[in-house]
Amino acid sequence: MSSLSLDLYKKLFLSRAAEECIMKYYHEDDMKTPMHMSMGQEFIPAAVCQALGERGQIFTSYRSHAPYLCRTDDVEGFFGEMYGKISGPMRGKGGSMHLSNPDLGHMCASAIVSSLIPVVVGAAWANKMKNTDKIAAVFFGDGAVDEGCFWESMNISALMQTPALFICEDNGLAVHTSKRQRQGYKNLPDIIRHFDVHVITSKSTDAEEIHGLVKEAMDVIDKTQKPVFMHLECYRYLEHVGVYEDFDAGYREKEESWYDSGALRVQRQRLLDQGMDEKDIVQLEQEIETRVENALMAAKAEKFPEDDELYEGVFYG
Amino acid sequence: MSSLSLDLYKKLFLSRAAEECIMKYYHEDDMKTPMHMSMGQEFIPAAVCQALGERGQIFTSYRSHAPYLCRTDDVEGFFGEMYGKISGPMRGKGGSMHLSNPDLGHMCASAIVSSLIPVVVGAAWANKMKNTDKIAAVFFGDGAVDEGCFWESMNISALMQTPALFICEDNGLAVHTSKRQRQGYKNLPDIIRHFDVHVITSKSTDAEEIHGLVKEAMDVIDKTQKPVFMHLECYRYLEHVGVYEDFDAGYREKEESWYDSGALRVQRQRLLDQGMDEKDIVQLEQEIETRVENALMAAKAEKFPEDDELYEGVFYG
Amino acid sequence: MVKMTFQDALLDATTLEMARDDSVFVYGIGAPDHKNIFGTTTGLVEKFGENRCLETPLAEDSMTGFGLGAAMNGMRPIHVHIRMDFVLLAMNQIVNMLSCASYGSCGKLKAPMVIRAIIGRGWGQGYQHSKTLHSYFSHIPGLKVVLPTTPSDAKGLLTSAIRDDNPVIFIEHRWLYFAEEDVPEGDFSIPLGKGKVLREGNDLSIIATSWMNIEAMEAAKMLKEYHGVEVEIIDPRTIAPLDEEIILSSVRKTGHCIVADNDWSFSGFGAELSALVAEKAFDSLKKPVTRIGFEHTPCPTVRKLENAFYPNAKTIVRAVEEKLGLPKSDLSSQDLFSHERKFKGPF
Amino acid sequence: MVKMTFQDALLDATTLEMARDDSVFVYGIGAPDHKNIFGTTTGLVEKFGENRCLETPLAEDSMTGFGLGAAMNGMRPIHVHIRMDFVLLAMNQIVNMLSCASYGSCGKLKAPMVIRAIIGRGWGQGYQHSKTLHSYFSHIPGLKVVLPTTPSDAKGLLTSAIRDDNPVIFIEHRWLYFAEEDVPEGDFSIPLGKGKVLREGNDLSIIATSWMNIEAMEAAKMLKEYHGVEVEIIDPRTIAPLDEEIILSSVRKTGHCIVADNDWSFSGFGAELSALVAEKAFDSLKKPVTRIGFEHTPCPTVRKLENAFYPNAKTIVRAVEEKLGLPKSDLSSQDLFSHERKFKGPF
Ligand SMILES: Cc1ncc(C[n+]2csc(CCOP(=O)(O)OP(=O)(O)O)c2C)c(N)n1
Ligand SMILES: Cc1ncc(C[n+]2csc(CCOP(=O)(O)OP(=O)(O)O)c2C)c(N)n1
Ligand SMILES: [Mg+2]
Ligand SMILES: [Mg+2]
Repeated sequence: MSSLSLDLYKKLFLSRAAEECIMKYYHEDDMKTPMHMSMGQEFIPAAVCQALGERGQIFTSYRSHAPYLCRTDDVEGFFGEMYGKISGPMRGKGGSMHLSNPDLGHMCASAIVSSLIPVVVGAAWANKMKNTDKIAAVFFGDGAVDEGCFWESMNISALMQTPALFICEDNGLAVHTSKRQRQGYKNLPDIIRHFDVHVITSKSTDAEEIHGLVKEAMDVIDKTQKPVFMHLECYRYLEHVGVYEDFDAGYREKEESWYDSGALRVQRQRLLDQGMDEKDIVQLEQEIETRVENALMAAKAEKFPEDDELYEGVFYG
Repeated sequence: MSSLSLDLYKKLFLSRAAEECIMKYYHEDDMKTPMHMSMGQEFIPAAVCQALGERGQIFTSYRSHAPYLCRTDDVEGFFGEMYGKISGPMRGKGGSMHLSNPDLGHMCASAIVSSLIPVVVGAAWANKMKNTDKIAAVFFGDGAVDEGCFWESMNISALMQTPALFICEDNGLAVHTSKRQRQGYKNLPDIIRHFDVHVITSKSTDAEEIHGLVKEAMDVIDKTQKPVFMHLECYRYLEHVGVYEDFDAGYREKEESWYDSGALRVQRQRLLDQGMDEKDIVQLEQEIETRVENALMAAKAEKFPEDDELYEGVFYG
Repeated sequence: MVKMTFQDALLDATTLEMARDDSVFVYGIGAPDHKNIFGTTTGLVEKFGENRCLETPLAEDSMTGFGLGAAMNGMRPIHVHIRMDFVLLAMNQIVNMLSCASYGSCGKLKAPMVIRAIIGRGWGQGYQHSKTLHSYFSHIPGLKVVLPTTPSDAKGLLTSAIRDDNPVIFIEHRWLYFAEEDVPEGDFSIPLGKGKVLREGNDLSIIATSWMNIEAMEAAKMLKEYHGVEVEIIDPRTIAPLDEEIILSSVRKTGHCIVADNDWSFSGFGAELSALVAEKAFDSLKKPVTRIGFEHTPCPTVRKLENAFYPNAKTIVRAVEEKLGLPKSDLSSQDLFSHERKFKGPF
Repeated sequence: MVKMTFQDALLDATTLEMARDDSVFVYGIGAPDHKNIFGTTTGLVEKFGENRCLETPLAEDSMTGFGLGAAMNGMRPIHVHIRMDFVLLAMNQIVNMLSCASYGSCGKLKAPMVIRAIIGRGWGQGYQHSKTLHSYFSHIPGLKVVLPTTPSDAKGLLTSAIRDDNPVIFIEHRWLYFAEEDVPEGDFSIPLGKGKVLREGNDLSIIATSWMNIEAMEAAKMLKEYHGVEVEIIDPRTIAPLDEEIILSSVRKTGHCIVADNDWSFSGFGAELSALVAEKAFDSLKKPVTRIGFEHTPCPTVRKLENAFYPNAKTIVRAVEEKLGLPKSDLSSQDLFSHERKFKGPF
């Protein structure tokens, strides 16, 4: 069995297990932070973070559970932040929408749609100027591309050849609004191809396939310093914000095909096909689940920040 | 000789004569308003305003001398505004950058690049809702398309099918900066074609040819209510702001071909070819020049607004 | 009169105006979806059709310009933003364009547009979902700015805002949405530019905006209970144009003033209120004006720090006690408002 | 010391910092063109190369985000805007992103970015090219805001702004560009957050920002000449963080205060100054604070109305006369500053 396959599965399972744990405890109302769940979309951050490894500087939207966990593996800090405790990387000041842990490669998150897209252009440009091997990558949705700053950023990045990785997680929805209600064009990647940007698209939910595409993107970046735009289709399992399904709200149908081709299922089958024992997989899963549950419990038990921390970090240093 | 040809020539000549008159008197420093001259680009507003006629609701940038004169024929008000006198349509409050005369179809101008593009989307939408026969048209430059709101507006207009006329006067420059230094793509119209917008392009300086294209645009709007994006190449004769040439500044070459194919020359020749007498043309030209010079002199002689007008119009009504 | 919540009152005003004038329309991200902007746009699509309650792309800047253009051509747009923070994307259109559309045409064009922006707090909003920013708009000539506190005011002022021929920024605190009171039925408007005495008293004037009026009312109860002090509470409601007279006459009567603005204090609207009172009621003031506002930091997410960030009724009680030289009362038994217990009244 | 104009001083500071620290770079619309932002970026391309003095597309919003990203990754960007009005396009990046980049990473990331914005007037700028808006920035925690008045301050404060690890909004009035004085050569910095006594006097304190300091200095001369009155002029220079002490001690000494802010008064930074003084120097004030600012209208284009729009030295003289109960002096022979003496348009 390939270590890549296993690593990807670990990331996928970790994200899923962490969010299932949130679903289990959220009703207690101790995690007072609005949850935008990654569930269903984990294969994209898992693949991206796996491929970028230590080179990745990750910038995300409010929908950042999976990117955070896949990049940092910091389940303990993650739950610390969900509970607003001092064990969170931001000591509770950020919560679910603002995960930031630059030391571990998850730079920051923004709850203003599309606002980190230009930031990553600048971050990538600095990497180019400073000749680092870092790759700045930003996750955003199909709603973010409606905003002018997405287009400005495509132009700037193409013009300046800033080696940024733009990852559009296209789940077809902005909150409850479909692309059809928001977009006056048919095919976004076809438009972006007119910019001096390398474009990669996929409809696959196979993390390993996406991983290969990210490796292609990294190759382009390393060889040409060209920005890369990845348009990746996916499906949001739950409501926009919150831990429940909301198919009864009527704004969309539940599409079973996305569950049938779910990345966890695909990747687990791959491990089996590669000869891994079912019981080893189960054991691995249990270990992860235990780790997640322990991290959540530890966060519950942690301290809140002192009131005088309010003023810490307003100015740097 | 066709009345269209003559009308176009009158508009072209009026704009040119008015700006030449500005050049003649500007040094006196009584027109205290920054002049962004239309010189060299007049064929576009002349054609657009001729074609739209009374149906046209014109929105412009600070570079609006020719659009204003071609739409309103109001030379007297024009110079009133240049001199900041009460005979200006804005009684001096607007100056060269803010010409507005909604009663005569020149709605308003904005000195913030690209900022009227979305406004015209809304204006066109209102026309559609109210079933008027007005056509809202906005003039903007190749610099304006760098701004995010241009892209947002293309999307919104395509999505909502607002029957707006977008006129990009592409003179290749934003102040002193060429497109190459600002744009990370090769061909703008090819990109816009991906939106649900009708695209028309031209490199011609022949006002009559452009007039035909605008008629085509109007046809599309009338038949389909689809927005139309016209990309028209042109050449700025003078410095970005001010009344002089600045080829010595070194940021661009003087390109003689644009002068050889200058719209006034082309259109004058057309009148001759159509059998109009040289001396009738000269007489017409002299009449226009006299009218322009008289308007300027009248503006000089007019009153400034009273200080208490300062507060008029802050709120409507 | 009929009992209505604040959000019902907003919906009522909107529905009535849309029925009265078919140039009125509502649009914004989420306006017609099933959550209906906290229920303030419910039923509009069904009653008035898809062209009068519009979903939009995510493009706050251009959609503001869109409203301006529609307004210039005779429509009366209401643009809704579910968070004030998103309005920052539209500052160019609001400040450079909308505010001076009339001035910029020498009074010939009008821009009758309402921008509804929701402010608020709680439950992990954090520093990107908690801004108020009314001072930004009140600073700009040509804009009117309204912050209603009660359901009746919400209805009456929104009606006037929609009918006004000028741009109006209409700011709603989401915790107020659950307030309930008797609201006049049918056609009902309150003129913009008129403040309101929310509570009469002779000992001290509190000038409060938006949610801070609720905290002030709570504080007033405690102050009466513990000290027999009667504070007067003034809600300007419209901050631009501002009803100076109602503020100044209260301060002239009481000789004491506390400003409780629902925002950061420094360089905010609270500064305007404090400056106004000290400049124009100088001789009546027995003590300097006290300003109360948010702590001068970005808003943290965790509830504990959020509670430290926002001032509340206790903050006001303490400020009054200090100003009047009263001993500190024991407030430990006083329960502060928490939005988990939805808010009913006092209005 | 060497004689330098304000714009030379800005260029000097920039050049020295770029030489000292190769993470510093300048960018903005027109930064490297032959007009060089009024000569404040002259020679930077030649000295430091095209990657350190960059032209940009017209995209104020994203280019601000660009700077933030570069700053997070160790660069020190200086983003230049030839008009403050254009910064309104970037409010989202400044207020929602840049101001809280450090807070939003629990103090781990830093955003050492300078945003230079030119304000000013004259020669037909009109309502879309004349805004100041410093109150907007000073209102937001996490931003520093600087408005230098003299060439030395321009150099010293820009140096500090570039070296600061936080975002600094640096606001330059274009009429100041022609001011000339002796400026320290070489490495020279002035700490942010320290005000300056521009003129000493015992009779009245004028707290002025940016260009209004020049008008105040002119007024001081007239007041001395006509009335023998000695006003003290305080230039806060940095308005966030604000040097409260220098302001308060002046007012405590003189007992009188006029605030002359280079902006609209209502809800502006002038309100903060007025409120501050009245709140914290209450007992020293013999009369209420007077606020001077622009007329509360969009700025008209024609010179005559523009002159009525902007306050000037005479406005200040009249305010002082009124406050001190002095007769109105005959100012008809006094020539007001006119930028034509230095400056011929276009732009
Ligand atoms: C500038 C801005 N406008 C509006 C919102 C409100 N909002 C939050 S999430 C969201 C939808 C974004 O959709 P998309 O970019 O596709 O991301 P997804 O939630 O699907 O991951 C909206 C409109 C916001 N946060 N920021
Ligand atoms: C938002 C904004 N940014 C910058 C400027 C400064 N500026 C004035 S004109 C101009 C160039 C615009 O070029 P283009 O759109 O091509 O119009 P042209 O002048 O060529 O007609 C710039 C950058 C501005 N007015 N508005
Ligand atoms: Mg989406
Ligand atoms: Mg151009």
